[in-house]
Amino acid sequence: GGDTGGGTTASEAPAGESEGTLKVGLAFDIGGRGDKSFNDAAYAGLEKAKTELGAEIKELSPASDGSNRGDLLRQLADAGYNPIIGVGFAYGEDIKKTAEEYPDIQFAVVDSASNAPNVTGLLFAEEQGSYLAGVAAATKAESGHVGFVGGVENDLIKKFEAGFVAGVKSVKSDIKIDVKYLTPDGDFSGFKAPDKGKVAAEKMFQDGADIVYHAAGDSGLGVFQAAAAAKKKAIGVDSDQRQTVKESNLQSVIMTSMLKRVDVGVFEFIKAFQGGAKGGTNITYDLKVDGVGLATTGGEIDDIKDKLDAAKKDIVDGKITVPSKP
Amino acid sequence: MTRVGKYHVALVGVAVLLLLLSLVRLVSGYDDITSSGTFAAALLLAVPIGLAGLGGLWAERAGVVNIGLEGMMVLGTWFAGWAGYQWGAVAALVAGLLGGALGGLLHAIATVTFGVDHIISGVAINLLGPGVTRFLSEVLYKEGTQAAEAGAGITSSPAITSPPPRVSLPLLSDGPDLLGRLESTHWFLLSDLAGILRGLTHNVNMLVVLAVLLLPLTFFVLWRTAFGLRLRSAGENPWAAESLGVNVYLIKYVAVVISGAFAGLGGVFLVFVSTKYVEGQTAGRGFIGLAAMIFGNWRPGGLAAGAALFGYADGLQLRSSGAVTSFFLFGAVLLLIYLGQQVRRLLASGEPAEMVTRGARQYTMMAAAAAGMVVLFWLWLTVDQLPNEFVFITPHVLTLIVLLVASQRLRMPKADGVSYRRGEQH
Amino acid sequence: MSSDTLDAARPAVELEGITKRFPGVVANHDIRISVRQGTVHAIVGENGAGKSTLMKILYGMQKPDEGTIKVDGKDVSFRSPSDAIDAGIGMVHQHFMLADNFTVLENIVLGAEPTKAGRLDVGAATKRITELAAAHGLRVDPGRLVEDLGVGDRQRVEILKVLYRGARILILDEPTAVLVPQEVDELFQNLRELTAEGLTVIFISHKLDEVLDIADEITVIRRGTTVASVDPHEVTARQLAELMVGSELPTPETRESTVTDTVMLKVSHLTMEADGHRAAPKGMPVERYVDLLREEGRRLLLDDVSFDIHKGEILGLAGVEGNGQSELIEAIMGIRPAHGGIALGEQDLSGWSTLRRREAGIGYIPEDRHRQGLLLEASLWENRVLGHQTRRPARSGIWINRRASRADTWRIIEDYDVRTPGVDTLALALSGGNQQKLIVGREMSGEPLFLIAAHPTRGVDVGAQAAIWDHLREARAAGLAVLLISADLDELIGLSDCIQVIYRGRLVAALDPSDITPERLGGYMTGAIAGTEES
Amino acid sequence: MPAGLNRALFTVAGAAVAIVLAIAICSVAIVAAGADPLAAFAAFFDFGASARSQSNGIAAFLNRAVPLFIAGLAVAVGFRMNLFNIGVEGQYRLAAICAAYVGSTFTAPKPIQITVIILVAAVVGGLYALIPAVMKVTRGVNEVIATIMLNYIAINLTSYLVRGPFAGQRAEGELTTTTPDLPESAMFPNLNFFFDWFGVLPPTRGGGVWGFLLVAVVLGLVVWVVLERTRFGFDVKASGLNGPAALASGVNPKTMVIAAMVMSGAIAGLIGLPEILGDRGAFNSNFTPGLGFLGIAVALLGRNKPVGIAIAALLFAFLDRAQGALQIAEVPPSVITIIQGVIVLLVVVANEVTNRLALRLEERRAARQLGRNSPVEVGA
Ligand SMILES: Nc1ncnc2c1ncn2[C@@H]1O[C@H](COP(=O)(O)OP(=O)(O)OP(=O)(O)O)[C@@H](O)[C@H]1O
Ligand SMILES: Nc1ncnc2c1ncn2[C@@H]1O[C@H](COP(=O)(O)OP(=O)(O)OP(=O)(O)O)[C@@H](O)[C@H]1O
Ligand SMILES: [Mg+2]
Ligand SMILES: [Mg+2]
Repeated sequence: GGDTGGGTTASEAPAGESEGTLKVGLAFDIGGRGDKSFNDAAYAGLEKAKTELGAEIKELSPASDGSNRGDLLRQLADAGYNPIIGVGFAYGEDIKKTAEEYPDIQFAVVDSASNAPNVTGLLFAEEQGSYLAGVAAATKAESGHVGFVGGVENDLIKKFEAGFVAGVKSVKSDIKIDVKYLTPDGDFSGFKAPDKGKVAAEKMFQDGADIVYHAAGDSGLGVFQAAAAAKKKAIGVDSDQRQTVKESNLQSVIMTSMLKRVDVGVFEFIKAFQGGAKGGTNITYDLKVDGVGLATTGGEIDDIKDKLDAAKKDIVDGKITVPSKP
Repeated sequence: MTRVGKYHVALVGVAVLLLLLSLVRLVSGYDDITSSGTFAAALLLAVPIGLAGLGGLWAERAGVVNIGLEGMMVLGTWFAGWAGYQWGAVAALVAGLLGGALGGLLHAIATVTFGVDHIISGVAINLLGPGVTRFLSEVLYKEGTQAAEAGAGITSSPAITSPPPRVSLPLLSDGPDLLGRLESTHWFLLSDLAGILRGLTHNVNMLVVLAVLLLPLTFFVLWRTAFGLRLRSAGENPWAAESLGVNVYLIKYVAVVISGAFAGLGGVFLVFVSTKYVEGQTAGRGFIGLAAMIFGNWRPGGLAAGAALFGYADGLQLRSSGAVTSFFLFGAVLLLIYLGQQVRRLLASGEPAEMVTRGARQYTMMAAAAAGMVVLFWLWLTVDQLPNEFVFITPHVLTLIVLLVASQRLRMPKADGVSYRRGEQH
Repeated sequence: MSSDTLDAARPAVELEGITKRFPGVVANHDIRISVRQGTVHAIVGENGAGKSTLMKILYGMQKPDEGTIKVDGKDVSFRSPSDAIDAGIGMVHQHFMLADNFTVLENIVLGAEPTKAGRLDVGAATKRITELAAAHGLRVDPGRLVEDLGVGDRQRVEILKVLYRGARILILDEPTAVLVPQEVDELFQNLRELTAEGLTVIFISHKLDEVLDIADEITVIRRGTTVASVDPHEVTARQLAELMVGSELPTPETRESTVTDTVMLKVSHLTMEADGHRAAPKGMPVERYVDLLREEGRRLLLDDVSFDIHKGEILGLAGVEGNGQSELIEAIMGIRPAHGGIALGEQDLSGWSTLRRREAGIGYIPEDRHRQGLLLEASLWENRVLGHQTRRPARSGIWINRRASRADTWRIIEDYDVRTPGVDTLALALSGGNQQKLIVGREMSGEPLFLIAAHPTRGVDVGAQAAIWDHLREARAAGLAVLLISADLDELIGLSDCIQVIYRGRLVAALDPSDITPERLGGYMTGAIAGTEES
Repeated sequence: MPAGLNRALFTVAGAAVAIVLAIAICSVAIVAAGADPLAAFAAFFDFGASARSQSNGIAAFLNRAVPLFIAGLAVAVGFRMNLFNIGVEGQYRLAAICAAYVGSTFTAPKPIQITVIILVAAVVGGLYALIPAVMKVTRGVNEVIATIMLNYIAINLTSYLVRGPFAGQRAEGELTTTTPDLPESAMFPNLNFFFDWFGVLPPTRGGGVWGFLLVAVVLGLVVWVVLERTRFGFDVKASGLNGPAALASGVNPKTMVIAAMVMSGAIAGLIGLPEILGDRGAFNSNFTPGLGFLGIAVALLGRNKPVGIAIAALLFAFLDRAQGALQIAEVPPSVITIIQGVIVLLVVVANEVTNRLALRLEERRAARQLGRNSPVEVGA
């Protein structure tokens, strides 16, 4: 195990000189490009690299069972792409193997730690962003009752839960938090089940919750619907969902969204690579570098901006350490 | 048993079930066991399963096993999403129906015209459904298309433009909402009844009403009309049907296409609930529908019960994972009732001669039931939160248990799954 | 049936130059038949002669390659049975065409349902069926499930199906194969009434006595073509048979007794419950347990059945189908559990598996060869292995000995005159008679001590029939004990050394075949003659 | 025997026609998608320009085929006697996690360690398949529905085990849940020396060409021998072709259901091992799902015979391998699933048609040899 567990942040990424044409390969997680979420955010970063850095890009989606992640990486490597980025923590293991096979190529993996000298781990402090979401929810929830709907009960989503719960409790320790996961780890249908998201959120709203935060992919749509029906609020995830969700009746229930700037991570990595950076470290996109944060579209959290900024400052300054496990 | 007898037994069964649910709610304190919210969720989750099951019923009553329901349902979701975002709910309904029917047509061509094994064809359709829809998404929803502008992605369509209307029962579950008030009093039995009724009548999607109506409609068509008789004859003895001038091929085609349309309708329903097509949203409901149909002994009523079981268990665990442990108590009480009945019978027939012929088997059964009861009761007392994985499988485990208890009374159409060729005797 | 009405009648059906080819077989070749209205017209011919094919053509189930069909003088061309039904033709098939899970009513109205406002009009249908049944003396209960009916009732349902559609021309393809003489008489009575009303009947049977009894005219078909048209008053059964096959008629008589004193099979107190088998409590004798069951009023499929079969003896078991014969066979074979004792020689078999019983020396010619006797989609040599997979020559160790099995299959093919191109041919490519000969050869090849022969010649033509009888007799002479079950009472009387009659699961009479007529035997079988034991 | 040869020839011809038709149908789809079908089909054969990418492609192709083949075998054993073991999916996942966990708890010499792991997998798979078998035999529960339910149960059970009792150590920042790593002695040696023999670069890919391929080949042979040559195989075939006849011939249907189901489950247990022992070295949440369902398609395509299943598995794997190549050629990669589905459908249709033709021919031949086709000339 080449775990180097570095704790540097993006701002410290080393710089160097560029070399020849830049050919960037990127392998998506299941769902692939066009998922309006995680994969698309990564692609946005890649596209930015194309326009701003003049990179030649190639992006591949895996088979629906995800059995060929490693093969995609190798196909990109064999086709001369360097660097190569794997999107999603599921790539961790395959990136490690491929990186060992192709020591001359630089790799990056989103959501997983560096595990080889030529692998950069692009990590996101989802718990920090979720903490802010928790603060916002707890402050806005008059009933003293909020909820969290997770798509799949895996460690990634649990980071969201942990941060959210910590954020809520930081405002009011006796506040009631409902937590529900739609499917267990390994069954990814929880990210694609709006009906289940709706039922779970409906229950929370019926029990008196005012705001429900979701980290449930497409199932979040159901959470928004439940919020709209109950005339309550919801918090989106990953991208600014008040903008990406097209239904106008749902837009208005999205109080804010926890942003996870995978696009920034991908772009910064490519840029750093062009500058000559080498892997072996993790780059954590946290509050400090605005790798995570809250969206302000709609202006619904403008009134508690001070409180949020204070919480953010405490985290950045290290006064608060947000747990990443519930 | 006569028809009246069966009807009465069913009524008594439902009453006992209600009583038990109410008791368990009181004892455990989980109001969600009979809350209107749970039953509304159960209805929402049961409808697509029930529609898939109805699809299975139509096909299998005509002698064609349809394991391809899942694939047809996927086609239904995609086409509903595609038409829905452009032309609204009615178009979504029609397109989803047609999409599913297309899958059914393919199945009919393979199984009826070419005599391909039904399971094989179904498996192929289950491969094709997701493949074709993914392909269509990749072509029609790719970046730069108009659809993508409207919010489509490879894994989802834009939202459908006009969601279907919802209805409530006036007075009782709307407006003054008498049922809702009764429910919130948490009285024994009365509130439970009110909760159930309100859950099934409050703010219900029009498609739910339609779907529920399809059950009696199916019963009427299959068991009360000439067409239904012919259709079922194709599943019981197609050779006899053909020899009486029934066009068995045509009947099978119609049945399987309708079957696909029902599965597609299940898909439409999913799309209506989420207001858009989401890749993978069927999540195996086609298979569950098939299970519900077998569970229901190839009959609409039983099928509805099977779908309701799945919907209820799923709805309950989504709303209140803790309440699921109460079913240990539920099971224990059921076993107690069973034991009580057995003991009463034993005591009633005092003759030793009777006892002898009962044999050891019965005592073993009773002992097992007693042991099971104790274990369940103990579990109920000690476990207060099951790991989520175990909560998720509640409906599946329940189905297995019910099948174990009831399976020997199941009766499938005699020529179900048989490759029928005109003019060839079996 | 008076001859003056016959003469006046005009042809109801005329078949002209009908030719039908199947891949490799010419089933019908230039067939010409004219059936006059209001008569019973019999068609006879050996198996595979093309009778059923011809009838299926007339009923629109198959299209002729050549030839014309005229019904009531008009040229017709049927595309499906419904066209034929419209033309007033109805057919009762060689095998029952009934949906077991449907009621009698549903079976009858299927395809011609009366409807009222979209609904199936059950009331009207019931009325019509009851009227029809009363008019033709065919008792049925329209509400009953067909699976609960006996063969006689089913036959009546089949006929009602045809009458319900208003058929004026009835085709009956071997309707009597499964009926006892009394039921046959009843059927014939019905047919006579029908013809008297002006209906026309085309009747197919292998039982030539019956044919001579009922027919007004007979057409003989051999190898797909009409060879003769005869008047039943002018021929004997023997002549008719010779016309069919062109050879002398065999008789099923056993010549001299070979019965020995050694008991080969001993069946004692065999009892089977209708609603699932429950083992008797330990230590309780079977007789007492059976008494208990009777006291409880349980329905018994086999009720205290006891008999012995000696070495070299053929025991005939007579009975109307559904009286426990199948259950008896399955109990002896160990396919269904039963109470009581079964001993082969000195060995007690009860509790043994089917396989062990077979290995101990029981052979089994099943009543339905397609259901229990053959793997239709497997080769002949594999069918030779079936039931002998644990014995030489089919087995060596855990392996199937393919070479030896093949060789032994060739032996059977030669010894039993199975007409086949080779041992790798699939069983379904053989005609029924040849399939049956293969089964007989297979069951004999294990050198069994005891053989169950259930309807060994059912649906088999006269030539093959004689060959099978010969084989049974030879084996009997060599000491084989045989339990013979047959619906063909001539066969039963001719072959058996002793006849037992089974009625409602009980053995009700033991008869001596040398002084019994089929009619009297039928009396015992139907319970018309009470079970006085004579020997 | 010409009869058998005839049948085989027909089958092959039918399959060829079906594949050509499938390709034609998919070409239409590709054209409709605005891509070039020729480019698409070139992509299937495009294993990259460099020697290394070619050997990687071959390894990816073979490594995909191995589990598919085993899955096909598992399904086929049941199908042979009309037992629809839809539960292969659950059986292999549960077996894989148990085997991976047990294998990680001890260290022994390679042959022993690997054998133990294989045995554990087979036993767990077999036992899990025993449940529906017993339910069918004792209570007559339809095995299709029982195995579908058991699939859901197994999938949830594995995800409980992998994050609960069987969870292993993870590197910091690693989010994939996993069982403990297997010791080196558990890893199955790869077959990369083959490439050396032919003077080709060995694949760099993960574990190279998985050595489990050999186990699969042996398994295929064993299954073939058992099904085609032994008494047990005969009983299976007889039960499948005609249940009542098998019963009357002394085959105990209950034993057969249990035996066939357990054998099917035991084989299913091995499906996950190539991946675990060849590459991953643990069971984790990236473990390939869905092979059980694909196995059904593969078995059907291969007509439930080992050789056919091998060909079908290779075909599926060949198509699956092109996932990346198609995207590089700007063709929607979902055409792979479409081709697979269409081929399964068309091949079975072709099977039916050719079967019928072959039977007809055989009947005709039988009739000709017996001279039954000449009607006698007799005057009326
Ligand atoms: N569907 C078919 N396909 C091929 N050959 C057939 C078909 N039906 C019948 N035959 C052939 O036609 C011949 C005539 O068969 P048919 O069933 O008409 O005989 P049959 O006279 O009714 O015999 P049986 O007395 O046994 O009923 C048979 O030898 C058979 O080989
Ligand atoms: N539907 C069919 N399709 C193909 N072949 C058939 C069909 N029906 C009958 N045959 C052929 O007819 C022949 C005999 O048919 P059947 O089973 O009716 O035997 P049978 O008339 O009882 O035999 P036999 O003439 O030897 O007494 C066989 O060669 C069989 O292949
Ligand atoms: Mg015949
Ligand atoms: Mg016939």
